[in-house]
Amino acid sequence: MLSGIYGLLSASLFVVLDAVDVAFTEAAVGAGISTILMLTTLAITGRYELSRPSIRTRIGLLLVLVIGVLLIYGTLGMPYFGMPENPANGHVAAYYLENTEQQIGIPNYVTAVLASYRGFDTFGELVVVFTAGVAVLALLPHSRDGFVVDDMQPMKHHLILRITSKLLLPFILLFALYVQFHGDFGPGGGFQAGVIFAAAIILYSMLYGLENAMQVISFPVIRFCAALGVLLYGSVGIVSMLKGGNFLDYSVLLETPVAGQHLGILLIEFGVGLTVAAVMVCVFFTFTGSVVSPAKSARVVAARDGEKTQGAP
Amino acid sequence: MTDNVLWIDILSGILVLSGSFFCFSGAVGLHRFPDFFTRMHAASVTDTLGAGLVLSGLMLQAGFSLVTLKLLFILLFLLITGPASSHAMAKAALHSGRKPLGEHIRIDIPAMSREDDSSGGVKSKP
Amino acid sequence: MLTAAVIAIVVTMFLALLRAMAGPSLYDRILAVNMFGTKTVLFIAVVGFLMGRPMFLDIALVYALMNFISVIAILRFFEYDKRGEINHDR
Amino acid sequence: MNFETQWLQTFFGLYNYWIVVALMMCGLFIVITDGNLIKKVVGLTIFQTSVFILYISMAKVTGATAPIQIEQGTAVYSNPLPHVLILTAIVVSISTTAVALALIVRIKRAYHTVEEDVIQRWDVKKRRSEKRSKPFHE
Repeated sequence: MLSGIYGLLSASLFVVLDAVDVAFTEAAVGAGISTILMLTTLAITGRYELSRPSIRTRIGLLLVLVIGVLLIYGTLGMPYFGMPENPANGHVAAYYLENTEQQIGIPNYVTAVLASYRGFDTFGELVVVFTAGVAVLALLPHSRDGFVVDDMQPMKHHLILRITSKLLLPFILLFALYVQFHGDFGPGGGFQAGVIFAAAIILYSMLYGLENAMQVISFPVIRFCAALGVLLYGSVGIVSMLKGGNFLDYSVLLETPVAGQHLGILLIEFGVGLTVAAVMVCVFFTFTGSVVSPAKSARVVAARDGEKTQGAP
Repeated sequence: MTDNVLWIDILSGILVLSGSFFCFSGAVGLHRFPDFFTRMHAASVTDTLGAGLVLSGLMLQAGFSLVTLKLLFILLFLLITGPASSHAMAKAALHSGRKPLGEHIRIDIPAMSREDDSSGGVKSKP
Repeated sequence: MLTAAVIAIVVTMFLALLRAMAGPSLYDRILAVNMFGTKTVLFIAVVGFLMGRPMFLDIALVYALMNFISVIAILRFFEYDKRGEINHDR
Repeated sequence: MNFETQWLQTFFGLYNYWIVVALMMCGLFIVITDGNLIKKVVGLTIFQTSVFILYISMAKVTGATAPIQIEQGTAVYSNPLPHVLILTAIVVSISTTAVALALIVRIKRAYHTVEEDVIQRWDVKKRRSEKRSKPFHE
């Protein structure tokens, strides 16, 4: 019905377009986590769908074509692709490119803009991620310290996969840490590292079952970490205010502005990584926890059908 | 000195080109072969071989640096995960009741492992 | 030379994509997706060299990792789904 | 400059937007025609990706390199600002997708289906029966 190939393709497009940081994120998110979440939902809801009346398709096609032609007509007034003097490349972007070296002192411009110049935006995004995690927890049932684990069978018969993955896991975690702390210099940073870390835990829990994964990293700890990351980010901002700067102005954190920026970026990237990883793992656990076993599902369906046949006459 | 560099360039060129040729032949195999198991045999074997060749060609070009190390990691990772995932796929397909084409293939559990071995050992012809 | 390699890899990716769309069975699709992922790893590595900034191999590494994980995920959830298929039959 | 070269110039100047438009329309098409809620979410994801590509392609400067400083010498870099926006947007989009999927799981629990029209039919039926039974209760 669908495949995760889409995320792979769009990420390689981003590499060609020079957006290495974005490609990194898209590779981790689009190809990994979102595919896994979709698949889990499919496992819950079933793969089959009804066929639609074709009139609806035709009307939709017509509408889409009209809008598409209008949009293409609209693009005729847009600036050409790849020109340096395009309006998008003026204004603040040029300022960032010029001043990052003296003001922030890290080579990765994307991280500099993300964590320092636009730190407040990123804080907002992080809060959105956190809120989404809370919303998923609120929507799907779970008991206070974990679930009544009604997990599907871990992949017991895939012995080779289990051994291989166990071999790879420490390296994946190490790689996540590398991405986390190397984000100032190369592509990477808190968002990407968080997703990779989460992917490692998801891999473990897919192969060894939810219960085992929860023994490694328990559910209250995950929720605590999710909140802790946001708290860390916010408190860096508060501390910089107490030290006499603006909210999230790291220059005042240490003696020299550049050192302060380094510390600030390190701390908030850590906060971002913590929250993103925790929210992703938490969402996955909640989803997998609500996959009911075939037997139970069959019971539910049987009960429903019984209800129907009773109600019909 | 320059002679050495030239030789390394030529060698890495040969490796990269032959690697991409194997990739391509794998893709052709993926299209031309009749059923899932033959396709998998084309795809997985050439995947591992092609990736290995291309990456080692790039490694020769990178010289001795962090880039080489990263390439080495990618190569190791692919070498470990590629066969493991194709093994898992073949196993899942076999368990789902799909049978390889052919007249006298007995499907039982020991035969399954032999099946995997033989598909790993034989080189595909493009 | 690198350009030739890139072209070959792109053609390979395209063929794998076709197989993923045409693939008669689920397993053909998974196989094609897996192949596509490996080729993407190679593509990113070679393009990095082609553009003269080969520092971006981290992305390729992440890619290899995510490809592996998503193949496992697909296998896991669809094997499960097969066993539970009775429920969804319409 | 004759007509053909002008056309070609337009094409190579704007093809990125056209790709974006095509993708966007694919997403929109799925969202409005498909009744399966999961497919609707997939459509939304495609729509989102088209917006990502729009931003990233606007940031591209021909001949420039990725916005990570090169040790020696100067270079032209692509615009880092859209990259930042999209980087966070991707992570936010996965979170919102997760919320949407959680809602779908709840809907599946409540209605035992994820087909939009079936759900609507159920709702209508329920409302009718409620209406019918109301005076009865009063």
